[in-house]
Amino acid sequence: MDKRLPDLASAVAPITDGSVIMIGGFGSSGIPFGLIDALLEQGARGLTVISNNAGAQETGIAKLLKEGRLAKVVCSYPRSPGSIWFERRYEAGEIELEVVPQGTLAERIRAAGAGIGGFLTPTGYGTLLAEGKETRVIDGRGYVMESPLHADFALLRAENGDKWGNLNYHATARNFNPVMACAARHSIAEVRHLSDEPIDPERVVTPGIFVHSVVEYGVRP
Amino acid sequence: MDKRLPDLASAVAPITDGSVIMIGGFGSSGIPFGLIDALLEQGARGLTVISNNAGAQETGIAKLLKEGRLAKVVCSYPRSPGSIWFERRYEAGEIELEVVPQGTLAERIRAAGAGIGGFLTPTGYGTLLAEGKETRVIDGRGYVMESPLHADFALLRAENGDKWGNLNYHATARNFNPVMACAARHSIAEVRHLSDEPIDPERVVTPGIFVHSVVEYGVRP
Amino acid sequence: MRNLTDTELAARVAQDIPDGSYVNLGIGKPTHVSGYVPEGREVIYHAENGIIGVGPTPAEGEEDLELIDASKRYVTPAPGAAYFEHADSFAMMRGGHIDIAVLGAYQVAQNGDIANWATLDNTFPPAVGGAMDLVVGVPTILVMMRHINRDGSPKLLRECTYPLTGLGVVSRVYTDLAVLDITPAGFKLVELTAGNTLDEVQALTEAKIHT
Amino acid sequence: MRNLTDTELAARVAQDIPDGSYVNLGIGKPTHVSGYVPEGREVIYHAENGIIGVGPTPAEGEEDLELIDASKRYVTPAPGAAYFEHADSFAMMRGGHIDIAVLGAYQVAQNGDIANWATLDNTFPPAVGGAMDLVVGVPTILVMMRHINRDGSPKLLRECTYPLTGLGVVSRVYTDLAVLDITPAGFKLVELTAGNTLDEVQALTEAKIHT
Repeated sequence: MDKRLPDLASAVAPITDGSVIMIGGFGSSGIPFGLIDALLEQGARGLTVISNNAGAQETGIAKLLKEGRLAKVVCSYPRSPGSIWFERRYEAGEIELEVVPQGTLAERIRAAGAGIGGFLTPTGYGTLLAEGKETRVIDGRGYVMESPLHADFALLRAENGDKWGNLNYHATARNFNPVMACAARHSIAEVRHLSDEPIDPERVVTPGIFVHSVVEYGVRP
Repeated sequence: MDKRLPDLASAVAPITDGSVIMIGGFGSSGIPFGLIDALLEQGARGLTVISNNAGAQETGIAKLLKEGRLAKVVCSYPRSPGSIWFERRYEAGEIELEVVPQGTLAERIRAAGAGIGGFLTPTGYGTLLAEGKETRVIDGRGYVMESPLHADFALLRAENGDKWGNLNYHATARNFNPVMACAARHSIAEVRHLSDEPIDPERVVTPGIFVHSVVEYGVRP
Repeated sequence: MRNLTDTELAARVAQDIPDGSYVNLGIGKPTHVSGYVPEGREVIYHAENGIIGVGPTPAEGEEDLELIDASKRYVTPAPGAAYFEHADSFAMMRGGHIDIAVLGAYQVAQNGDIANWATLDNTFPPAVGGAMDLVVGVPTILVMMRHINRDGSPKLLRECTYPLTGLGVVSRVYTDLAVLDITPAGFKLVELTAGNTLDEVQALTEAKIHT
Repeated sequence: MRNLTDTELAARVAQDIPDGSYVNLGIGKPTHVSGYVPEGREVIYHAENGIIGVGPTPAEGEEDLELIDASKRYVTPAPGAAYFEHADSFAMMRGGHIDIAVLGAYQVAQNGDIANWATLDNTFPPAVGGAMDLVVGVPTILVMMRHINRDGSPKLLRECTYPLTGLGVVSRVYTDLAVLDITPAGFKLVELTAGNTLDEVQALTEAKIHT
């Protein structure tokens, strides 16, 4: 078993027009910048991106927005300082936006990876973001029923990877990467160090069973 | 902040009659034998124990059963080779038993720790263990609604601990310990090594926020 | 009228953070509270992006570009820190493990409702982040904000007019003019910024202030 | 009648485990399958108690008492192994990430129903373990068992009479007498143990065997 690929282009080659793609990262930390650039080069369009943010300035997801590759974004915080391309596409009505509270976003992604068909969360109960959703009150506390969020692909950023696809992360670059790895049909990781030796089993954060290909990309932003 | 306690007896002192107690472990691995012995000594009775197994021979939970301290067990696999004290109490009608599929047990415990009010799992749909439970069919797949499982106390076994209550584990002794740590009002860990130095933040498995006291118990079974 | 500066307000909130507590500081002004917690108290700060035990800002040139807090500021790990992923981070928040959250707000109502994520301006794309998870999960929600808007309109209301973040969740509000608890009866005065009178503050508050 | 021994049966199942697959072996006889997978195939074994990449049994005296599989046997980590906790382990199972599970069974019905956790004997305390999670989560469920009970009664049935573990989940059944697929039409013969005839095997099978 060897999940290593020689370059970013091979890693993103399976992505097709209209794919649903999870992209790890929070702020500028843990974003797979190399894979996003390769995806831009690859040319797929009409994509749905599930990610915490929608990019800033001309980096990461902002590039995909600038080039008009996205049909929809599912985010908790699309509007950040410098998220000019998101704002431009949104104001022009060129992209669909689904805003999800951050914890619900993480939990919906986890549910997809864990085979859970739905869950009751207190988050958002009684607010605009629960409108049209099933709710119930248990022991005096209100809950909203939320559904799993699946994806065709996940683009991940990790610190170390091995040929079995095992991954671990650096500091707060972990964020959404592990949970997204489990929720996509095909998960692709760019890693800072790709080793011939296996990662110590105690230090694996994302077991290789969740990862379909690994490619080395040494740059740390 | 210093969550270290000098001995097992101090650690289990807050447990009262009728408490609901989660106990980590699977088979003979990751069981907090020291804390269980201390609990036996401490004398609390009428306890509900939530654990994967119900003890074997004269060790661990089997001792609590032998001494008549338990009113109820919630387990996925109470009957193991040598689970004589469980079988004896069960046959005599002296304890209540709730059998939960193992993954549902882990997920119900996780839900309690994560503030989730309930979840839909395909596990057990159409079987005896779903009788009387709410079910629904989504995209042709059947699901059972399961509720969170809370506890007053959790007794945990870890490899390393520090004064902030951070923990990590050894090999398959991890099992139910991390998820139980999050679901109890008061979690108590016995650790093989208790250090003055903090555990490397990358190697923490259970952050100290989930752990209320830590006590050194050097024996590895 | 005497208005606390942002720095004075952060210092005032910091007085109420007890030793040994686990605290989440919202983005923006609340992040400054940690700088003013009195000496001798050990407070452990959680950032939603996967660290508990947020330490001081690194020295210039020593920043780790992949070690940030929820405001995207560079941070360091404090002793006893831990890293974890997002689903676990929000389990920590929603599951009631964090003791206190300090948040900014557009509006707070006398029943403890809070609005801090969206206005009525529909041309502005919405962004909610982690605020809705914090307010349902953390037992003590402290709000720090200006008492009134720039245009003079009140932010302490009988009912919020902006979309809600959470219902009946706020414990206490710290403004430049006063500190107020949320009680079953509504806003209750804890203290006035020295030099202000209740009448002056009431005049800038839509809801009734009880004493 | 020619009956495969337990060893021969494990070896037969092992032939059908492809290179590169992630496999969970149920407790009891299925655990022996890993010893017979043909040379040159890398198969990664998952144990529900928190390890993926289960390696061989350790040499005597080198056992790690806290490194066991779901059958509570001492194991070693294979290269590329990882440890994790129980909620994650069952996410792996229930979430469809494992390719194949090999399970024992009391009964299998022609529609793929399986009963392997409880009998009709109510004096015997029930114990379900992880079987219900495996059968709903793993896309390919292989059952290995004796074709008939010790008393001669059939285990391959029109309908299960024992409490079910899962509904319509079994892909293929390997017995000492034959290998049978579950198809929309019911049991379909894949092969007979050399020396047996279809008539002989059908006579020991309650449900119809299609060819």
